[in-house]
Amino acid sequence: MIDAIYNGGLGLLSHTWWTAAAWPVLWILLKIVVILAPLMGAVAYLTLWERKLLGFMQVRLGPNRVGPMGLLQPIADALKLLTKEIIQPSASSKGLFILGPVMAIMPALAAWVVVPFGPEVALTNVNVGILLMMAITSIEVYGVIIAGWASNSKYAFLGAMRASAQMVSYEIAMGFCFLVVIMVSGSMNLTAVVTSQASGVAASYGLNFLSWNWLPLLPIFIVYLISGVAEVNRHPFDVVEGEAEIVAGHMVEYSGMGFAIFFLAEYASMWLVSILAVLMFLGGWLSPIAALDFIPGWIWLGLKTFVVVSMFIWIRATFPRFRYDQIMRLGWKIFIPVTLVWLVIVGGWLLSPWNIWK
Amino acid sequence: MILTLGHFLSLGAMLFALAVVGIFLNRKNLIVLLMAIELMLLAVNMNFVAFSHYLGDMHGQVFVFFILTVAAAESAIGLAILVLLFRNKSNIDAEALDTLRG
Amino acid sequence: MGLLSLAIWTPIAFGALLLAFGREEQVRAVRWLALIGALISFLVTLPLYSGFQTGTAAMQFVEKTPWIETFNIFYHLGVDGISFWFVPLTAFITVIVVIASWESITERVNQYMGAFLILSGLMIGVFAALDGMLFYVFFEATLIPMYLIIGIWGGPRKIYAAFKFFLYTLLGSLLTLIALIYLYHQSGGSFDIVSWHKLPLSASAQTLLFFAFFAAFAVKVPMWPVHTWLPDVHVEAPTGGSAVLAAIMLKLGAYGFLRFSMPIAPDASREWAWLMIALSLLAVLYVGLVAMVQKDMKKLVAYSSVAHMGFVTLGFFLFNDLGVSGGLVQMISHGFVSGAMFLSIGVLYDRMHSREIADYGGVVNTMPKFAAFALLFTMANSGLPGTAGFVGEWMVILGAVKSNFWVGMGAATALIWGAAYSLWMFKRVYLGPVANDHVKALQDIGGREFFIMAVLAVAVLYMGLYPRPFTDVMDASVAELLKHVALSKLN
Amino acid sequence: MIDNISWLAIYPEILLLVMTCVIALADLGVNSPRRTGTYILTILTLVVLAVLQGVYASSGNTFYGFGNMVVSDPMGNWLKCFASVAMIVTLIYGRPYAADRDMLRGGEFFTLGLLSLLGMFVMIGGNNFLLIYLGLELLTLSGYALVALRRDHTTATEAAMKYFILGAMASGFLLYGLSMIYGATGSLDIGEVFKAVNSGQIRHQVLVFGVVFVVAGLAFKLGAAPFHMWVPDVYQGAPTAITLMIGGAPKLAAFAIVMRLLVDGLLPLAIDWQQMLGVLAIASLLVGNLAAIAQTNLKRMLAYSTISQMGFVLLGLMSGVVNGNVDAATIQSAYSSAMFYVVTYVLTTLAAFGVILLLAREGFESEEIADMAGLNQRSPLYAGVLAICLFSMAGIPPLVGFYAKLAVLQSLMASGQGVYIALAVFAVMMSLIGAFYYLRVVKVMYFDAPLTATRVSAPLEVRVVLTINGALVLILGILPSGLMSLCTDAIVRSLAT
Amino acid sequence: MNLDQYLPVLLFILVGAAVGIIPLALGYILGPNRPDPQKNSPYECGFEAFEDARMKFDVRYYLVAILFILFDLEIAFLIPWAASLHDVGMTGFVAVLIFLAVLVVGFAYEWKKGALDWE
Repeated sequence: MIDAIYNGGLGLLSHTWWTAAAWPVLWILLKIVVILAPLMGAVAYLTLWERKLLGFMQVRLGPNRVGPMGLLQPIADALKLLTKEIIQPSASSKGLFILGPVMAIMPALAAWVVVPFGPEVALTNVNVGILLMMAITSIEVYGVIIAGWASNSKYAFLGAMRASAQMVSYEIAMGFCFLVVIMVSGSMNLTAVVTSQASGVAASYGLNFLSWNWLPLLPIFIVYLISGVAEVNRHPFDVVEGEAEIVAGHMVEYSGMGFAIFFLAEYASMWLVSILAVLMFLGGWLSPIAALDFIPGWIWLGLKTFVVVSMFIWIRATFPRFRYDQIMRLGWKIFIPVTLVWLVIVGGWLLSPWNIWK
Repeated sequence: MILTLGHFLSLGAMLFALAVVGIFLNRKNLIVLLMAIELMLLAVNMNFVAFSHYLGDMHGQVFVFFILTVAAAESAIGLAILVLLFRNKSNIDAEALDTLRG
Repeated sequence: MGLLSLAIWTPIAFGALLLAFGREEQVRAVRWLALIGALISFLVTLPLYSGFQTGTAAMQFVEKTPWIETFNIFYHLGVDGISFWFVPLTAFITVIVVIASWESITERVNQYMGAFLILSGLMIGVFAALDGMLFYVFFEATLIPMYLIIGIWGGPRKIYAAFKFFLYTLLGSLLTLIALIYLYHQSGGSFDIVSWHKLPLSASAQTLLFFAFFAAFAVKVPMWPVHTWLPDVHVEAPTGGSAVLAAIMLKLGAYGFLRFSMPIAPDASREWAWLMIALSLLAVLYVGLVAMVQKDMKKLVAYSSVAHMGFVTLGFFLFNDLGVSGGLVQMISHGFVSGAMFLSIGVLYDRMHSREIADYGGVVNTMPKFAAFALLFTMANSGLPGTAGFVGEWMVILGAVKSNFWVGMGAATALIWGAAYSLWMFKRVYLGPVANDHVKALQDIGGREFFIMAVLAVAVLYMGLYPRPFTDVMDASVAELLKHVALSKLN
Repeated sequence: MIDNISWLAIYPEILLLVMTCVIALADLGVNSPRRTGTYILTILTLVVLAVLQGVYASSGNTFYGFGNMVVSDPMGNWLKCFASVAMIVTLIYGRPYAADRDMLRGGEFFTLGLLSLLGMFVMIGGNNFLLIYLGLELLTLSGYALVALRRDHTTATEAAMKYFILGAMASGFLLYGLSMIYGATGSLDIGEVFKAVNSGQIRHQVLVFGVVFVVAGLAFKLGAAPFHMWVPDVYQGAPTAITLMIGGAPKLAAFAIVMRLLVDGLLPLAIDWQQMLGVLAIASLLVGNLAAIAQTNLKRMLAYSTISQMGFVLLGLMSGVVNGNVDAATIQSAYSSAMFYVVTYVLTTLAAFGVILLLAREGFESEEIADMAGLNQRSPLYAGVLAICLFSMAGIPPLVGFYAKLAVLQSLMASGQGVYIALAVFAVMMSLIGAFYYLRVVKVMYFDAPLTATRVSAPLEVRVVLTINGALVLILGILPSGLMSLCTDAIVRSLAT
Repeated sequence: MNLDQYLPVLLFILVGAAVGIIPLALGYILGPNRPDPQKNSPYECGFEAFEDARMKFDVRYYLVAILFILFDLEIAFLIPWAASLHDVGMTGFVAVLIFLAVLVVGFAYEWKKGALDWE
């Protein structure tokens, strides 16, 4: 059906020479909108869900005034921020000051281009998916550092330095996690990563969820999750914007929409990190047990991702904030050695007769 | 328009020339110099990748891999020296490198 | 190890030993060791004379072992009648210099003595080398000790003089190096000087080679107009340095003409003989005039050296028997005479610390013994019959007259000049009333100085009265050389 | 799997790498500021390496490993052997100096030294553009860090910055040239490149375009004019021990890559690169010698003298092929003369800097020419050693530098070409100028009165090695045959395969 | 060259940027714009900002950046290996072990040197 629409569109517009080129572009844009629209919705409502869940965990109600059960709260927030003044500090660098938030949100969204939502359902199914993902998400650091530099404020600068140092530190641990996943699935293609989890001893008994990577790669999974939290500067690794220390970190000078975009970027990144966790370790769109195969894959994917995201919030509600030196110590002195060792172990395992990923 | 080897080589040459010009004409900031050096290596990478692709020979791409690594190590050392220089001279102008002369 | 090797390496070994010897405290030991070394070095050259066969032009005492295989360079030694005399002469002068410097040198004695001994070995090496590269190595290596001798123990403008000496001579010899390498390739990869003699060469190649050699040897001789370094160096060098320089080092250049320029490029030599003769005559006449107006004794003797060496080159390029042997005899006699002259000046300088002629006068009154020797040497220097100086000059003049009367006339006038400036200097310095209190306070020479003077005087007189032993040795080689030079190498 | 011969070809490199790692880690446990333990371990490693390489080299075998990526041939092995020895000597000379200036803290002096040696090994043993490049970078990266080792020293960091910028640019040039050659020939393997170029089917312009950049890059690395700008600044600015480390042994490696790239790889293009080398040589001789005269800083003067010496090396390298005729004998004599030149140059440089290092006391650098005043009175031995070195550099017989110049001039003259002979005459005239400034230093040492009466003191091993080093300059001058035929033999064997 | 697959990447990046820019532009249009010097001054705790905020910063941040470059590159090196581990087999594994061993030496070195310490 989709092909028919595509061809129809192509036929409809292929009258002049440029439309033959323009239609595929339009088509892709269409698909991007199809991905982005729900994503933006999910981001918006994640803020609400976070507040609701936190409220629940702290035995209070959370937002409940705007709309039924507060469901219109995100829209109200958006409208409020939209009408607030964007203060541009006089000492700041004008161009960079605007570029900061853009650089923050752009990669957080663009990375979705390689995310598969089901078998063969991805905007583009490139062979180097994970690599591309790493490449695009690395750009996020630029948003932070540019914002901090452009603000020309000590808090912002310090926050940006901290944030970027933290992000790059955890990116290494994350990179190792990716590496291990690539090793076991033998491919950088995210679809292949998911499908490689569909088979295995446990899966042949119908217990698919035991064949997913999270179990054999449990340490890596845990490292990935924690690094993911640190990577998006969430609690308990949010010392970079720790209100008590350096106010809002690199975002301190931003107001109105500038601030909102950083916020959007953070939540979009959360979703991204979660869905990656699901794809790499939790079987993506695969159903946990064979008996539940009838439920469509995208539902499983959504469900799992939702659980992981909720876990982020849960962690926030549970743990106290880390000190900065503890954060760096965890990243460099614990995660990197652990992942290095696991890399070697998994490598040996793969070459041994007990390889379970053949 | 079909991209031929010539296009890539021209791009490489242009980048390279820009880098050389950047190194020689830049009298202000050493960071720009470091960037020009990186640009130079990227120009070379462009060449290697283009050749590698058109020759159907993987070695060129492997080379690029190594160049990237070395470029990273190089910029790490370059920046380290820059930091030292800044700490010693409180200045990172290329023109300020004038203690040694003759 | 052959005799020649022994002659070369004994002084070098002693010199190295002295250098390693250490510091100022052991000055006496150092002096004695130096003397012993010099004496032994001289003694090992004596068997050469007894073993030398006259009447043959062949190389004798030949030693030949591969040295640098890559370039086919050999450690190839040997002497013939042309080079023979310079071996003992060098060793002899070294002994004299060591004794002469006994007390006048007080600082860094071991280095001074060591440098002279090493220099002596190197110079013997130059005369004995039959391999082009070996020759060059020795030739150049002499620069280092001489440079240091002038620079360390020299006079007030020693640095200027040392640099001038070094760079002038280096400039010339570097061109020679090119010539040697060129010959190496022309001869198909050989540095053998004797085989080069037989190498056919085109006229243009010969001309280029001739001038390349000229560059090195003319500077060293020194010929007019590249002689300007010599007076400066002589004035500034310590007495021993001047003596060795005048007595031996200048001969290296003249020897080079005989060994390289003439036999290797005979056609060019003949073609350009007029130039050489002209330059030599200029040296003899013009430089003689210059010498006359000098106020500094050493400078005067230095210019006279230039003039005397002019006789040598003049003789060589006459291409006749008398001229060439005359030149050779002149070289040897000049070795004694100029050495003696400089040592005499050194004797005065040690006492007065002045070389200005004007500062002296009537020295004969206070130093009669010394004045007697000085008179003898001055006469020899001006070429009076009966002294060594006469023989060579006379032979050269005869040779010159034989080939061209006017050349001979020119050369003969030089004798008059020589007499004039030498004797005038003698008159001003030694004769007349005692000029001042300093002269009045002069002490006559002691035993050590007397010994040196006596030995030199004997040599000067012996050579002047009975030059046969010297010429006998040369005859065959000179004849052979002339025969060789007469043949064209072209076609 | 990888065959045994491949491993055999790189055993020394493996050993060096392992030992570097071991020393780096072992040094973490050393607390003494003089790092005696690290020092001894390093020297031991280097001695073993030198011996090992010597054994490899004297076996005279050539073998290729890892699919022709690496080559172990007599030329390379000798150069590696000499490089190891040079590094030993450098470390011995440099340690007291470095210790006085608190440069040993952290042990990087040794580990970076070893790493740069590893870089040299890889450069020398590389038979592939990639390997050569990696070796080169390993060497130069260590070099940058070494120059900046005195972190609080303004001139050192400035020198490091200049070295870095120009060095990186040189790498860029070299790489750009290599990429062009790769594109033209379709291979990174030097043997393959040679075959491709030799087939004559390659577009000449592309190749020449590449060669221009390669030569420029190599000229940078060798420090030949007009790409010499970094040399004086780095020589002067870097701590003297480091100057020696980057001015000594690496020249051997630079020579090796010139041989590998230009001769092994691009010999059929000799007629093109020769001219460039010729121009570089003339420029180097001119710039080096003329600029050296004006210097008052001894290190800077030696830097300019290095430039002029490199001019001679280039002359040797360019004289191998005459009119595009590849003749085995000419090639051998030319390249062996260049090799001999480089080896003896390193030997002489080591001793010269050794003396400077020795004289430098704590807080006093002794790098002005005037600081040498009256050295002969203070220490005849060291004055003698330095004088020997300077005379050798000036090319006065019977010192080894003379034979180096002789060999080069000889190979120039062998061509019989008027241009070459003219070049030889030019080179000779330039070395006359060179003699002037070398003599000036000798003059200061011997003729001037000392400014200080301090006795020169040094650890025993420094004195012994320095004496041997100086004596070698003289002994090799008197008996140069062995080293010369070694070089010839190495070149002959290496070119034969 | 076949870059079709990457066209969506490019477009998505552009769209991502647009998602950042458009709301910002809207914010500028819709929001009020009443600057005053107090409001526009950099945020400080109650006093005027008296020096440029782009000050010297702790060298450790810089160290982290350099270490990151090196480690990230090493990951980049390992990625192709990881993807083809099945093909390169034991030889490749051993090679990577050697590679990692050198890396670990470096890591241990900087650890012991205190490059990873923050207090």
